[in-house]
Amino acid sequence: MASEQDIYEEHVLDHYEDPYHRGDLDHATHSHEADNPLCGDVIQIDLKIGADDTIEEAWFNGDGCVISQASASMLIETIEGKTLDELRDFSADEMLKLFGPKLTPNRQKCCLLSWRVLQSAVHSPTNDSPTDDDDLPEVNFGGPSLGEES
Amino acid sequence: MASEQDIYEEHVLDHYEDPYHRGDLDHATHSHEADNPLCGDVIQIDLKIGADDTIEEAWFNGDGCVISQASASMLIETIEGKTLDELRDFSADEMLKLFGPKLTPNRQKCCLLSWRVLQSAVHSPTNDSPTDDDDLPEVNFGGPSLGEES
Amino acid sequence: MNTPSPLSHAEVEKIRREFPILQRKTASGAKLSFLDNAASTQRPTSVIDAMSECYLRYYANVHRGIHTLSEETTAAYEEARKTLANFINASSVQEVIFTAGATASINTVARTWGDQNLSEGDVILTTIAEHHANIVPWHQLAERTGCKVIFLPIEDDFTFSTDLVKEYLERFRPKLFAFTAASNVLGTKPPVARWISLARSVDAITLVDGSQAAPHETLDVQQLDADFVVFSGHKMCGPTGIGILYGKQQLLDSMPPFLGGGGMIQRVSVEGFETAELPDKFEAGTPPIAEAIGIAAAADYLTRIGLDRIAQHEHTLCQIADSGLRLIDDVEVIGPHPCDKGGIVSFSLNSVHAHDIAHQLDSLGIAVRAGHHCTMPLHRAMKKTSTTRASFYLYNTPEEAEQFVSAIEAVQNKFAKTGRRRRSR
Amino acid sequence: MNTPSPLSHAEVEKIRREFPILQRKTASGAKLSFLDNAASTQRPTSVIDAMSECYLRYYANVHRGIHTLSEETTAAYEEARKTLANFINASSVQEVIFTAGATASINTVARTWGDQNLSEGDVILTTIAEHHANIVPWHQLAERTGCKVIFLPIEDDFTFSTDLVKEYLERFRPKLFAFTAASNVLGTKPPVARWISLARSVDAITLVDGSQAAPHETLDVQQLDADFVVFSGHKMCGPTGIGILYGKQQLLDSMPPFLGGGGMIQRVSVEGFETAELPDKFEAGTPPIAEAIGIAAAADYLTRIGLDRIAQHEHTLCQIADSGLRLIDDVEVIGPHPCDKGGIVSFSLNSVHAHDIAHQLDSLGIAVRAGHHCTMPLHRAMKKTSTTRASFYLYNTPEEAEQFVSAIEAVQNKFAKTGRRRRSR
Ligand SMILES: Cc1ncc(COP(=O)(O)O)c(C=O)c1O
Ligand SMILES: Cc1ncc(COP(=O)(O)O)c(C=O)c1O
Repeated sequence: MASEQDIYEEHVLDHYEDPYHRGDLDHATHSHEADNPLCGDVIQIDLKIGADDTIEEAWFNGDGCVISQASASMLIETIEGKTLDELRDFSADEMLKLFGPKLTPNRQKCCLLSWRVLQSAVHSPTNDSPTDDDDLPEVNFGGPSLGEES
Repeated sequence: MASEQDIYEEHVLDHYEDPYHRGDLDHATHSHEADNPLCGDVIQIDLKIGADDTIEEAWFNGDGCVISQASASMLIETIEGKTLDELRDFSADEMLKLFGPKLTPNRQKCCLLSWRVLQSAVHSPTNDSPTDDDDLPEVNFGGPSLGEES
Repeated sequence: MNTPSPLSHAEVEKIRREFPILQRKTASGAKLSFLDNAASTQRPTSVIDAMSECYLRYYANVHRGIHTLSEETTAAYEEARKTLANFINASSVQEVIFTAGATASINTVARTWGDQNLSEGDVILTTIAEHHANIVPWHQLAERTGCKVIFLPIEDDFTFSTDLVKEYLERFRPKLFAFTAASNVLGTKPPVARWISLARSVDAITLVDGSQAAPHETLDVQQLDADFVVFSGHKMCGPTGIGILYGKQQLLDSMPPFLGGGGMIQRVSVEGFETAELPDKFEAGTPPIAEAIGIAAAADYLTRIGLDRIAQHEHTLCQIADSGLRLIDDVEVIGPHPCDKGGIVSFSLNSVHAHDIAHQLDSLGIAVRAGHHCTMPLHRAMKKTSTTRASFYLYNTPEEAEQFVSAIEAVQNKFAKTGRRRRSR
Repeated sequence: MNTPSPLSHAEVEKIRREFPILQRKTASGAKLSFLDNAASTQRPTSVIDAMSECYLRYYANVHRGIHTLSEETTAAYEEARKTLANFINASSVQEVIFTAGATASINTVARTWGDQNLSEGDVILTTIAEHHANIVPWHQLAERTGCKVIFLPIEDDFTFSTDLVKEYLERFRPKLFAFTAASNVLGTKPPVARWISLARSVDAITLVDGSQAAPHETLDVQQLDADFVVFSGHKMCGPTGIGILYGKQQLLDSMPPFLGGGGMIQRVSVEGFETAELPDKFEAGTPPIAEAIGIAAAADYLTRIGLDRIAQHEHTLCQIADSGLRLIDDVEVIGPHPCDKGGIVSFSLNSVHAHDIAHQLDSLGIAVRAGHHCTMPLHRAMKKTSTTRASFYLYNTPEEAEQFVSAIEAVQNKFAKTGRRRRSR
């Protein structure tokens, strides 16, 4: 039932140690931060969304386990250049596929944190955001629920 | 664990069909009625307690299973002529012994109903009672508790 | 609907072999005939083994344990939830809450939805035939909130009048209509879907006590459109210590949590707490893990045989017992004719107390219940202090039903007055 | 007190054979080392068999069933209560209530004694190191009644100051002092009897969360003079789905009932109900029958080996693990030195997140817990979001404790920064 694969494969550790666009984005148009209180993982995502509804630039900041941080790096790297429509179609399953190694339900929660933050970020304009863009398409939001450990 | 003896032995059925002093006692000095709501067994006991603290006469009335009614008959037959001191020493175990066949805890409750009513009756003077007698000795009161069926 | 194929003699024999306890003898040495299934059923080895397996092979506490055993147990526990969701056709696994039993489930609703929504003068409608589990929590709620509990009476033929249900719903405008899908004494089965739709038309929330229904028929919660449904594991070939609370997601979401503790929170601080999402919200503390796996094995077992076939089998046995009893002088059958009820036959003898009947039947190997069966208001309404109940299940046989009827005649003889005289010892 | 004789190597090997699950391997193929006992323990075959026996040989519903199986089950169920009463030296079996678990036990007290006795401005004193099960029910009670929950802080050395307890008791005059007999994270064990007597001197009622103590040491309720004690079966080699609520008879008698339903009543009518006597009053519905028999088998098992010897064994393993960890750079042990704690070692690594530690240990066969262990307020007070916890029990070995320490070094190496560069796929 549990995975017998090493989830900490080279590619994952690479992203953990040398993340893509880790840091703040000046003049982000959209931004969101959330945590998973049950693990203590935190992710913040800053976006610059262009007039044509394209992600021009994306950065993240965060703290937490290898899975949460490496997956955030992979996500950020992937979404740049994508349109909001493309993002809407990016499901939890695709996020898990992007990450790579098969995760048990508990660790999927770690992996999906950045994906959830992203869903909220595109709906969270900053002060630097042009104000006309917020009739965005509903982004689907699902995946496993967060349970507490004993 | 359960008894393999026939609890409805001849002696029990005799008391059931031909009870001792079943009926009301005119001019009872003491009287009490109680039921076991969980079975529907009811027993009333009337006593005439003499000036020397002796049970001069005892009668019962009731409704219920063979065990509750036969055991009441046996109890009433036994206590006549006894003093209150002797009654106080008459324990639940002795009541069960008086009854005879070994009972499971559930049926013990049926058997002990009249015994409990008796404990209360000696503390329940009627209008016909001389009023000076109620610093009676505490009568011990115990036995299994009454549970409900499922 | 197609008539289900009946359980054959060979099938019943095969089923009986899956319940080793049925081979035993009672204290008197007689062969066991277990007719006390409405109180609690027996369970097949597949259910017992599923729980032992869990303990022997992969047990650890569930929920976010990051190690093999915990992940396997969590998967099995959540799989069990899925099995139960399918068993009652819930639209989402989040609507299936594991509790300690049907009683715990009803109390959960009373203390959450009830405390939140009822107040002085509000009405809860229920029936006079309910089990105490579906009465006492509402009495307690009435004590806390000042609401009132109204009891629908039973007709002389031991059925309910749906016209009267309608009248009561319109007259009392209850906030809640809580009723049993099958009486544990009479066997009476009201038209659940119809009652729910009547309740809906006066905006009453419905709670269906499925304790005596879930073991014997498909309770399709979506088809019934029930708001809450409760039942217990131990009455459906499952273990003790577990029950189900089904609730519509929207309702469950709107309710405050009940028990507080680990698992049901999202965040706790010295100031307060935030509640977790469904279903965790209503599952505080270490849940009944092995028991959830056990009730799922039971649901699988019943489904494999087919609930409709089980019901038909019980119905056959019930008819034998019921019609046999009605032929005996002095027997009063308490309940509708078998075509209107499940596998339950309650009765009383004018001349013999229920406890004596049960005791004497036991000496013949037959296990039945005697008493008020946790339905005192019903018994009082029927002017009875107690009744005797035989209740059938998939592993009972026509021979057992026949033997039961003859045994009642033997009991009558045993206690017949014969002009005995008391002799002092 | 005499020093108990330690568990010999041969004895531990014999014990291990009684727990078949210990022979298995984890997902990675490694041999299992189960160090997650504070979350839930494993159980010996004697406990699993006691429950299977019940289902296979004599099961029926308890309470006033007048037939062989019901009488046998009732006797076994009440015998189990007697075993548990002896286990904690209760003065009467009526003081031992079977519940669904420690969490259910605490909630029972909160919703009965709590609702009855607390009101606006009253204080409940507890500690910052409590499990959510001993916090959330009091937060909920505060919401209902307006009372306040005050948290006793922990000292820098992860112990409690009894002087501060005294000061808090005198300053806040709490109606209730609810505290754990052993922290499930720190392993810290306060002087329970002393705290109870201090509480008594300001007329505070005491509730002792014995979840982490009952499995490892004798909780003599009379000697401690505790008002309430709670614990769970699954943490002491017993089954899931059961716990104990001990209460002093006089207190339990004075409290209103909690859950309503069958078994807890003396009489029910359409107007209301009368409550049954103890212990039935607090056991509504069909109780966890097989589970009660299981927890009694567990208590028997632990008593046979000797709780004091078990505690000593754990202590030995804890010392190995604790002192080993303290030698590793970058490891921070969260908890007092082993002489002041039970068999629990929690820690954190500055450079590796608890989930990654647990995950990597699992691949080496070692099961530990990672997270906040249902103690968020404690973690916040310690400025940690999560920790990793190894917890030992009678079947663990010194070799496992040593292997655990080396494994932590391996984990550090695994996640050490090595100047990796991300390559796009
Ligand atoms: C100290 C403490 N109290 C209470 C509990 C709750 O026990 P349960 O989950 O069995 O109800 C636990 C276990 O998680 C615990 O460690
Ligand atoms: C109709 C009905 N409702 C509720 C219950 C209570 O179920 P439990 O005792 O399993 O909580 C029962 C069983 O006794 C029942 O027959």
